[in-house]
Amino acid sequence: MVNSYSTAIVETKEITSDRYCKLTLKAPAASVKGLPGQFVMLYLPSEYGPMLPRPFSIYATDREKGLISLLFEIRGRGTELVAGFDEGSGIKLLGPLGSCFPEPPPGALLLAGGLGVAPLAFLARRAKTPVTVLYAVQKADNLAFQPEELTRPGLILHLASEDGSIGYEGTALDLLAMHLEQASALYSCGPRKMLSKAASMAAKAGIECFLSLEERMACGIGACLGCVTETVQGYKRVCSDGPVFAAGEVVFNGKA
Amino acid sequence: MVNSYSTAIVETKEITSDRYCKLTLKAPAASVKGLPGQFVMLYLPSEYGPMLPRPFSIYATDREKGLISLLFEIRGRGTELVAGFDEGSGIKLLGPLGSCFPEPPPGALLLAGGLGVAPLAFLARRAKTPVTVLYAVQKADNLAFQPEELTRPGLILHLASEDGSIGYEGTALDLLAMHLEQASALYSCGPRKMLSKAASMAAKAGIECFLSLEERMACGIGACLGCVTETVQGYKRVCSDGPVFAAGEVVFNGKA
Amino acid sequence: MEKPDLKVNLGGIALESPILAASGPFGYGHQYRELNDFSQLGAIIVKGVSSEPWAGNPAPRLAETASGLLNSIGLQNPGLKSFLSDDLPPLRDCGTKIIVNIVGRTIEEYAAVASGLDGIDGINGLEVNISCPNLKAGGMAFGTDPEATHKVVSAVRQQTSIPLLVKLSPNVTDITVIALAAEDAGADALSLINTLSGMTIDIESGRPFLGNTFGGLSGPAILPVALKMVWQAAGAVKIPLLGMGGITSASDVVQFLLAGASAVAVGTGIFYNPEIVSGLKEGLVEYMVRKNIYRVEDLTALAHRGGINDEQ
Amino acid sequence: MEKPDLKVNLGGIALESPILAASGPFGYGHQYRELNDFSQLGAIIVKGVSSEPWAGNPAPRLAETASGLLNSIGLQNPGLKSFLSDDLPPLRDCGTKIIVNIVGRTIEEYAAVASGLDGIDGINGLEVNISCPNLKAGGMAFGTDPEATHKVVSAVRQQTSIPLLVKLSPNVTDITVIALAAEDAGADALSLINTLSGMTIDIESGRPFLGNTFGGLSGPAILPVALKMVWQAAGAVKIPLLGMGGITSASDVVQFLLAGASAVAVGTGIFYNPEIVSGLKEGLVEYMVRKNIYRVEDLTALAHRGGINDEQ
Ligand SMILES: Cc1cc2nc3c(=O)[nH]c(=O)nc-3n(C[C@H](O)[C@H](O)[C@H](O)COP(=O)(O)OP(=O)(O)OC[C@H]3O[C@@H](n4cnc5c(N)ncnc54)[C@H](O)[C@@H]3O)c2cc1C
Ligand SMILES: Cc1cc2nc3c(=O)[nH]c(=O)nc-3n(C[C@H](O)[C@H](O)[C@H](O)COP(=O)(O)OP(=O)(O)OC[C@H]3O[C@@H](n4cnc5c(N)ncnc54)[C@H](O)[C@@H]3O)c2cc1C
Ligand SMILES: Cc1cc2nc3c(=O)[nH]c(=O)nc-3n(C[C@H](O)[C@H](O)[C@H](O)COP(=O)(O)O)c2cc1C
Ligand SMILES: Cc1cc2nc3c(=O)[nH]c(=O)nc-3n(C[C@H](O)[C@H](O)[C@H](O)COP(=O)(O)O)c2cc1C
Ligand code: FES
Ligand code: FES
Repeated sequence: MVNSYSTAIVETKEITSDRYCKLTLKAPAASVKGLPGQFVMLYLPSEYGPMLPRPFSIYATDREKGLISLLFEIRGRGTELVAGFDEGSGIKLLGPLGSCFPEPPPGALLLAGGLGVAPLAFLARRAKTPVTVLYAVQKADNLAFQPEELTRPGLILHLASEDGSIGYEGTALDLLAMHLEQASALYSCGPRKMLSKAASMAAKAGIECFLSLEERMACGIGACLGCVTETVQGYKRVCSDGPVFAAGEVVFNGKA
Repeated sequence: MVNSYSTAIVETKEITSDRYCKLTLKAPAASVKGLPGQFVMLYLPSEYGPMLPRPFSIYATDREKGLISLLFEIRGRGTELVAGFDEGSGIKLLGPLGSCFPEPPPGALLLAGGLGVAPLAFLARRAKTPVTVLYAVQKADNLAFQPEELTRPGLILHLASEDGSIGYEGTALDLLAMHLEQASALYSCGPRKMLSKAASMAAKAGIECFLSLEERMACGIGACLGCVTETVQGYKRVCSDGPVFAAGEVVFNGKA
Repeated sequence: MEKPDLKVNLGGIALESPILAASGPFGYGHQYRELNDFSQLGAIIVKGVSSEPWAGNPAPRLAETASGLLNSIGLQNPGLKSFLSDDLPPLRDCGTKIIVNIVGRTIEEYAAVASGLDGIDGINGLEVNISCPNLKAGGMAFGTDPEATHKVVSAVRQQTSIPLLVKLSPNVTDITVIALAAEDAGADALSLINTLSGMTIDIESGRPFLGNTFGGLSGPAILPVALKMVWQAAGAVKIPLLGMGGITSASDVVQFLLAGASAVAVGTGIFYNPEIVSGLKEGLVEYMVRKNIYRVEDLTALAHRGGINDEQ
Repeated sequence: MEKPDLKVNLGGIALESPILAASGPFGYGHQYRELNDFSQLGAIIVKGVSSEPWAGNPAPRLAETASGLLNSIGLQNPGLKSFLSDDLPPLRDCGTKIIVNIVGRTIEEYAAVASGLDGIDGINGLEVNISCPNLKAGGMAFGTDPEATHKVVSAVRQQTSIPLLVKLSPNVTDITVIALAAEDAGADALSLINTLSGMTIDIESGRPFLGNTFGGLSGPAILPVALKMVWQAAGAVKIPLLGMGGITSASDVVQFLLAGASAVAVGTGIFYNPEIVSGLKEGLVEYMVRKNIYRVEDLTALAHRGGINDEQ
């Protein structure tokens, strides 16, 4: 696969509650080729000083208009700068990169902790079968998008919040426990600790499980060996062997 | 003197020929206290990565409105970022700093090479006596302001350009040679090599001469000893012993 | 809520705060007093003082690099006598402890400054600078050799009973060897790091940019190197460490403490923000409260002891 | 107008361009071939290869710092056999010279890789990495001691007649001592610098961030240090130098040449801009034309010879 490095144009930008940014970019190649679970690298212009590119999962695409959307939390210098781009400005983009989720079987559960919802929302929209999305946040304010944004026939969305301010009062894992019995498979993205526990729950339930992992990245294309995660076959690159891994492959090692 | 560090607000910004920027800042303390020859340090926000503050001479003040104007060339990362500030945004400023020109005697010559014109234009406007400004650039495009901007009764402005595209065809030193005979004193700012030659011409003509020097700065207030220039009394700080020095003090050492 | 206790004892110097002003950037303190409340500082370490006046290096002496600063001041200073008569008196009442950075070209010169400062009112500590990269003789030449380190520190130790910090150079193969030599020779604490030796070239003239060709690199660029050396020294010596190199935020301060420093100093950071001192202190307090750690001493070297366990 | 001649001879390797890909960031080249025209490169230096496969260090392996990057990859690599069968063949026709970076934990391991690569078609040079800071044994342990340097380089030299570059560590008191040892043991050229040893601490967990505690610092932050070491080595040895450390612009390239490098390599810079290679070359040509210097060789070490005289 040829990696495409090009200039994407900021089409629209929405910032909610000062913390979340939904960025829609004109990036025809990425929009046509991008699959759920894949990500792109955004490059910060050198006027801000040398900075590594930042990886973001594809949250949505509009293949007809050649658009991709990213949904991210503003956490540090990189995301602040990205969120500061004006509509109409250009930003260098590499991608789509990495592996994608396999097509979910009917009745699959998609479990999202926090911003892990981005690739799963994309998967839920694209999937051809009925799926259930479980999206857990700390409190209602932390919802990164309006639930109405994520609808299609056959898609069920359950929310949870730790303080009960929206949806079920509890954690992502509580929500999972409630729905696991009926599930045909589990697809998950979120904090590593959550993934580790979700993976063992899926294993106990005897269903297939796929996880999307995160690691610090430099090249994003499998060259530098910087983004590895431990697997049963040794270290694998999250950027090019992943980010989506079969849960059975991943060695969690008690490390969160 | 108490150094004042405060937030200045960008009042207006004009960028001419992509290379020069005139920035007017709301900075009441600096505007009231600032004297010709003094400068301010502008601090770049940390979102751009750590960067030393940049020194700029005061080009004009409006004491009633509490404004100061700076006139600078966009040369590198710092001046690019400063020129990128939107009107209404805040920028940290330290100053006014450094020494000022003494009041020029009637018939003084103010010799400016390139952007060295900034402090001299301020001096020419403030001076209470007739003075002649000699302003030399490489070509007409390099004029950092419209000659009309620099008028007051008793102020004469002569322009020169190396390619003859505006004013007299020649260098700053050619212009100086033409006017030196009638001069009562010389005040100059510009490239070091020009200053060195202008100083010897003034010495030969037997007139007083004051020079405004530039050096890389870090603190801007005389603490770090980073900005020294060689003088007959040893190394002196350009930021706090200068930037204005009596020409006789400065050791040029053949270094330009 | 408990109020964090910021007091630390740095080799016999009792400090009200673990955040100090590093030697050099603050000069002798005068200029920055107007911009900072010095009583927020644990101490100010004044610029290097030699027995006789030093002229320093030719201009230019400063060059900005990526997230860093090269300087080749060359320890320009008015000499001991003038320091005592002109610079020290106004500092005495600025509300913070005073540590004097001392330099020399020979062991005798170091000893002379130390003896000249011994017993002087208001001086709470000496910092023996054996690590300045901007000198032809002395300075770093001592700090890169364990035997020379031992000799110079012993000589200074004999001249004074004031608490002695020894300031180490990062331009060495193994910082622990030098750290141990300084400890053995009687240092009460170690300061690290001084600047990394570096240079920059002006591609227009094709010549080294700095008048002195080489300069010392400071600022955020060197923080990872400084932090590692503090970590290593903490594992090697028993005396307390004053960590520095590139500090510009409270999070940087915390990193140095976790790595093994008892206190930290900020140098180049003051150039980026002339009011940095109080912000660092506030940020440290905020962190300590958030992490339920109420004594700075408990932060020191915590990263060697398994880190913070704040899981519910 | 004359066209600048970019050809250089690097210790017996004839290069079409003085800009190379540094060992590591480019891996074995595959991924970046799609983004760069490798024929623009003087050579690609592939990631370290050991005689047996190496697993590398635990995650996380990367941390961004101010204008720098800490990495603790730990030389993960598939080993000599797999390199020869899988990685080398596709590289052979990518239009540039190939230099293989070799690593070992013992002298025997270095010798084994060298002998395994000797006489293999398409390999134009070996770069002996005695400077990786991410290994417990071997790596930097060799590169910080002149005798060990001499031994390992001699051992490799005996195994092969391919041009040998020796890659030096900046984590030493005096780079010239190591440079001279490598030259004396038969190196045809020297590569410098490898990464500076450093670390970063996660203040939330209170523990070192990298899985391996320490990492190697690269990127623009280290450029002034790298440049100085190239300058010093240029004054000490007669063999040509390959300069690297923080290059991201043509002006950086020029600085290294002026300081004494015959050619340069770009590493971390590729992360900031995956198409950096061609821009650097264009910028260098532009500079040479502007300065009326038509052979790269004439730029090398020019700063030692009084700089550029282009006054009218
Ligand atoms: C494959 C992949 C896909 C991602 N997709 C998304 C997404 O869709 N939405 C989203 O909000 N974020 C996503 N991330 C995380 C995102 O890349 C980081 O939040 C971002 O790089 C932070 O940059 P910064 O400069 O703002 O923060 P920094 O200043 O670099 O760091 C700020 C904080 O974020 C943490 N952080 C930084 N980088 C990472 C990382 N790679 N993984 C985890 N924590 C990190 C740091 O520990 C620190 O606490 C993804 C990461 C990967 C690897
Ligand atoms: C007291 C004082 C007053 C000044 N007043 C003015 C003014 O009124 N108008 C104006 O245009 N400039 C003025 N300057 C110069 C101005 O400060 C620099 O142009 C500016 O700092 C460059 O910043 P930069 O980040 O854009 O450039 P950099 O990226 O730092 O450098 C770009 C180029 O500018 C040169 N340069 C950088 N700093 C200086 C410096 N301090 N002196 C000389 N050359 C430098 C560099 O060699 C390089 O070629 C003054 C400097 C001083 C010391
Ligand atoms: C302009 C300047 C002058 C310095 N002068 C001295 C000095 O006189 N004595 C000394 O021991 N260190 C001196 N240093 C080194 C600093 O004290 C400090 O060790 C180093 O800069 C690293 O810290 P920083 O990155 O916070 O600046 C100087 C540093 C700078 C930037
Ligand atoms: C991710 C990464 C991996 C590296 N791997 C190697 C290696 O395998 N062998 C080696 O000799 N140097 C390795 N290096 C060091 C670089 O080749 C180079 O010497 C150093 O990074 C400085 O140059 P730079 O700042 O341009 O990256 C690596 C550097 C990085 C950043
Ligand atoms: S980021 Fe380089 S291999 Fe994954
Ligand atoms: S800039 Fe610090 S003394 Fe002048």
